[in-house]
Amino acid sequence: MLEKDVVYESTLDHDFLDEIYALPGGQEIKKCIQCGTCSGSCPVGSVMDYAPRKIFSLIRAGFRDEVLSSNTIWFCASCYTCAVRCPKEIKITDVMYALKRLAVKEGKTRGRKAVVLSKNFVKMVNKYGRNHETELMTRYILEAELFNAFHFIPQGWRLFSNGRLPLKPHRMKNLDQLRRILKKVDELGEI
Amino acid sequence: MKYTYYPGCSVGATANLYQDSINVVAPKVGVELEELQDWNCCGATAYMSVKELMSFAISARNLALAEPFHRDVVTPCSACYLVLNKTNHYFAEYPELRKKLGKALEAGGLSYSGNIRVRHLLDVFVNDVGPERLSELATKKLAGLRVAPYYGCQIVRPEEGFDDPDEPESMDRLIEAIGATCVEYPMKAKCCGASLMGTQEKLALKLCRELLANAVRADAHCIVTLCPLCQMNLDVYQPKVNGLFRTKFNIPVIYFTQLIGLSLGIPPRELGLHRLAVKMTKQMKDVLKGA
Amino acid sequence: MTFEPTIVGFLCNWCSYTGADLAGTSRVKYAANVRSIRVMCSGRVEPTFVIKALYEGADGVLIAGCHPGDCHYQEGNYKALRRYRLLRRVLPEYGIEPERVRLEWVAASEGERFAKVVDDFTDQIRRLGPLDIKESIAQSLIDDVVNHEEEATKDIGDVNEA
Amino acid sequence: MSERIGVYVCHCGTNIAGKVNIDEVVRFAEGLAGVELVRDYKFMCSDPGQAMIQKDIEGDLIDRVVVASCSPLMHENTFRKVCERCGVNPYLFTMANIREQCSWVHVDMGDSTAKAKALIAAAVSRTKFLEPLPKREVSINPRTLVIGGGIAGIQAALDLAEAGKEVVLVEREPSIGGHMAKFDKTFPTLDCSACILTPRMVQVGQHPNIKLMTYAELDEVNGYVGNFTVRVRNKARYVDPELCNGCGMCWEKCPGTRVPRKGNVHEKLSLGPTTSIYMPFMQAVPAVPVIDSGTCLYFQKGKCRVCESVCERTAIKYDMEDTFEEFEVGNIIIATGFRTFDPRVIKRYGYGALPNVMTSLDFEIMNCAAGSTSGAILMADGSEPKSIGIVHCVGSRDKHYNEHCSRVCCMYALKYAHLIKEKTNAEVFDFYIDMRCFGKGYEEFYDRLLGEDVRFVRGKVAEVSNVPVNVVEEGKLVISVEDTLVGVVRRVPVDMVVLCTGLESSVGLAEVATMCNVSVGKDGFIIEKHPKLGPVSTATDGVFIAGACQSPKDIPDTVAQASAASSAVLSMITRGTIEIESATAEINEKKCSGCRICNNLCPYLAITFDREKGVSVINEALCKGCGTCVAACPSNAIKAKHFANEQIFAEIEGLLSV
Repeated sequence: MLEKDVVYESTLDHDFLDEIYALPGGQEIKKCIQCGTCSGSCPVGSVMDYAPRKIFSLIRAGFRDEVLSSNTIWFCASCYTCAVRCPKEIKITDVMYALKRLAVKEGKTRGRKAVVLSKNFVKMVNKYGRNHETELMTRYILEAELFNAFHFIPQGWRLFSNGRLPLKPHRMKNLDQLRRILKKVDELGEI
Repeated sequence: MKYTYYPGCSVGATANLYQDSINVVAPKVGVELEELQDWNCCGATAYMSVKELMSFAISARNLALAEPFHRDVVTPCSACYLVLNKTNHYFAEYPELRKKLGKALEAGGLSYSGNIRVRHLLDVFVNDVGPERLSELATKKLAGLRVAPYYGCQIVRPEEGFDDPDEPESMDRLIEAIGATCVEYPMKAKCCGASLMGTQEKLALKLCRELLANAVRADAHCIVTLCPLCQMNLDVYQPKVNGLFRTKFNIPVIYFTQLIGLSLGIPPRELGLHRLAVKMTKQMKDVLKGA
Repeated sequence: MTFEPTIVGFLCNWCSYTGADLAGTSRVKYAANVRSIRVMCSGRVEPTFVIKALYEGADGVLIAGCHPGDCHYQEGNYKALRRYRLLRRVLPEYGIEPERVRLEWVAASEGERFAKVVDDFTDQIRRLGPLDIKESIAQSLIDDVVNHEEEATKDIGDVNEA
Repeated sequence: MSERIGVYVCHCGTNIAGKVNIDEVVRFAEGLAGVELVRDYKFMCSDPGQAMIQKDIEGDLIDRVVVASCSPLMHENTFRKVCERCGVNPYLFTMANIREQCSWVHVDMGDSTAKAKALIAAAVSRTKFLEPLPKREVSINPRTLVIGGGIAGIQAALDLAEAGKEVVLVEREPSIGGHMAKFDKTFPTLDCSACILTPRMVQVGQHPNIKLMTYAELDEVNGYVGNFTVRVRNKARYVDPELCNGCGMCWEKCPGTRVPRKGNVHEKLSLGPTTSIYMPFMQAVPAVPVIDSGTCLYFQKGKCRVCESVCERTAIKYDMEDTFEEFEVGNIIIATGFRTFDPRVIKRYGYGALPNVMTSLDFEIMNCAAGSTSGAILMADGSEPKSIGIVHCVGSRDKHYNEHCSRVCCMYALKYAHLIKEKTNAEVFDFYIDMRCFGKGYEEFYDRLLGEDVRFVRGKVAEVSNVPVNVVEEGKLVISVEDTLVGVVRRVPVDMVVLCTGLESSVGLAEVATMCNVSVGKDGFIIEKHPKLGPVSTATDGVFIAGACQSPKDIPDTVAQASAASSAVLSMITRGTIEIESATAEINEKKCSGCRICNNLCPYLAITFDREKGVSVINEALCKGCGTCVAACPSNAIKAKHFANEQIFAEIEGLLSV
């Protein structure tokens, strides 16, 4: 891995930086001065494979696999603390989103529970137009935490017993319109 | 003061106690909320992680639906607020995105020209109703109640919002206006872990522990918040924090609208306070009674 | 092929021309459609210059001066603003889209902004398409604005509007 | 028309030739009406380039000149001089800017070439209509105004005064000395700031050629190079400097409080007396106190007058009012210095909210031997700190505040680290992004500090908080930062935090700049004439700049620039006269209807009404040629020389002929 051998240029992806740069919100990424404000401000930075600053230096150097397979992008809780503090106004959270999508696209998401949650969330929205929290949780647990399912029972019960876990989803009416919009986006292609 | 109301998915479920309180409190302070007909989910953070343009498109549908009414869109949920607002900002900022969104909406027979302002319910309470008016309306001042004002992250970030991203204070003013005391709470804009509670539970629990610990250390009777996810994490998962870290937190986490409701003399049940996972403590009830 | 408009720019010597030079020294790239004329002050730009340019074949005219309060000649830019507003009001009466004329404030330090203004304006004119006006129209337009000049020198409201 | 125009197309190496097809442009220009000959050359501004033009004029081949090269702001003067040298009126020359506004900004060679053609056609077309204009010369008043009495203003004033020229030095504070007077030591030599500054301040105060005006502000500037009239407002100091002998009795007895006496050590920081009547610091020049009317008991409550009763020289004058003085000066040097960034807006650093978080300026004052702590480094409660964190880049290199690097902070941070090590036993943590030690002896100073056991951490501080997460952090300030070299997030508990605040342009600089007709950049600092070749002059002749009003600077650079500015002024004074633009406006009496619209439009009051003739008249000496009146004249009676209607029309036609 990284530290153990000399890294040969031929193993790096030199277009990776430009690829990220081309994404919406990625424009400022080349301006990073590696000050570490992002990592120092990140509430979950300590458990990330690489804190945000290092992600940027890895992108810059062309460590494509390391970045896309890192847990960093899935641990980002979208709290935007780094983004509002970044002295270069890099939209770090947006970059993290972009990396998530790239990782999904390239199938580098094995074992990433956040992906399961996100994908199921999208399913919910596409199905009902709205999120149905009860079904979302159930689906997520079945897919990602089957062996831990018992673990979720107390919280589920606390919600249910207080009337906070409705069994029926709220559906929107004009689902057809929403789907037409989504279909159009599909044709247009992602940005 | 009339607004287009965008409730978001959570207040129909895990945050229904928030909606309960909004239903009774908003009319009393002169805030008229007309629900946006047939709104759809804003996409939250999860949609954005998988599909970007689609995420903006579903979010934009709501804005397009709201535009004919020429009123500010108001939402009680921080995530909805952030996402709708971000869509609005990016719609203005990136012409390419604007073009594509226009085409997508057109496919649904809709159009959006970018003229809708998206606001959080707190913003409306602070800047349209105002602390002075609330103070007049509050028949039952909450003197003696010590409150940890917790804003969470998304309400004050990332776009230039109505409050400081590191040290917000707008809700503090409301709390003080109805007679309660804000304790020093430096964690007020730190992250609760949000959806990581589902996927990286230990990590999220650790963040929640810090939030709870600081409120308790500051001798607060309750934490007041304005975000459905923050409330759920701190409230529903509080016993779990206790289990994992061998702590004994027992601090109610309520919505700011519930707190205001109490000061208006509305019975706790109507405010949805009975739905809390961590019930109002005796100490808190005593203070309220004494107030 | 897309329509490539020709645009005449009137730049004040102190702020906007210097700003445009700065775009050059900083090698900021922008559309080649704007061809500039240097005047000492945006206040020198007579409506007749603008009409002349439109008549001679320009599809749009950009006037750029110092930001309000920064005019090298104290308040020439305010005068430019008055004339600009007058012009914008008169143009539609002759079937010319007022969007073909734009007044912008560009400071000597705003090279990037100059480039952005040019790109943006070029885009706008591209969308409006080519302009073709007859001499008779140009002449009566000139007469019209000259008659309004006195009005244009009257007091002015919010200068930040432009 | 019989004009014979020579067109010269410059390659500017590859700067133009790389993006503009020169051959094509030359062929095009040859076909333009009125063009006698077209030549191209690698560098038109070089001697051989100029000689080409000269030869063509002297050979009587041409009588008007167009040079297509860089911006006129760069070389218009160069080529005008060439014309003048060989007998062609310099106003019969036009420059086509095919570099800054063409080859440098467009990507496609075809586009650039087409635009270059249009610009040249416009220049040629305009040149046909140009008229020779007489030379205008004005004399230079040998007196100079220096604005700002910090080290830059002091240096410039002394240079000029020593050369025998009169100087008016205006300083808005009660004393000269500026920021340097607040420092104890200067980097990297650690020599005592007061020791090197005080003698110069005294020299300024006593110099017969310097009129020193402290507690005074620039109010108005009129005129032009060589002949400015400036008005200065003397703020009422309520002490008559003629009578006061600086004995100090007044502030010893004064019961008023300007700086709180009850606060903690950091709140009470001050260099001079904390009373309402005070001197900013004890070595003040002039050694005359000022009454702070905002806290003076007499001014606030109508009772007290203690200072008046103890002053043996009867120097206290409560009824003093602001007065105005006017001067004629030939040149102006702006030396207004800087202010330090106010870190209160970065709430996460806690300044103003958390005790023991201080700014660099607070820290300098605390370090100053003459200050309220006698130079001791203390915590707010008066005890000695056991650990101090120094935070770099506060308000610098940050798009939210100032994008620029403030240049001096790294070095003064190192100076602090050294002083702390010298004066206390505290552990020092220094949090930096990049250590910028560019000056003479600076890197060596860093090297020295590396050996002094300072703990350097590379990373911008994310936040300073007082929320502990473990026992060690209890009661401490905790600095959260990523140690970027190690790649871990660290929480460093310290007793005190010093924020190295960046440098911003001084308060009111924008107003001074407007008065003096110079521009400020988006960073808030004055824009120099040329970033490399004109660092002390500005776009306005006769207005020069020195020190941090141009950009953040350390003391050696400031002094160097001040001397450069004064030498530029001396060169003007020695020359005695200067040529000014001849492009003014002129009224045709026959056409003038006497409507007087133009009279009120002129910003320089150069237009008056001649009642006898019933027409408006322009005073050419006052006219600056903006052309506003020309544009406004309903009867077309005013002509802007060199920017006349027919000239601009011709330019428009040329521009659109391609």
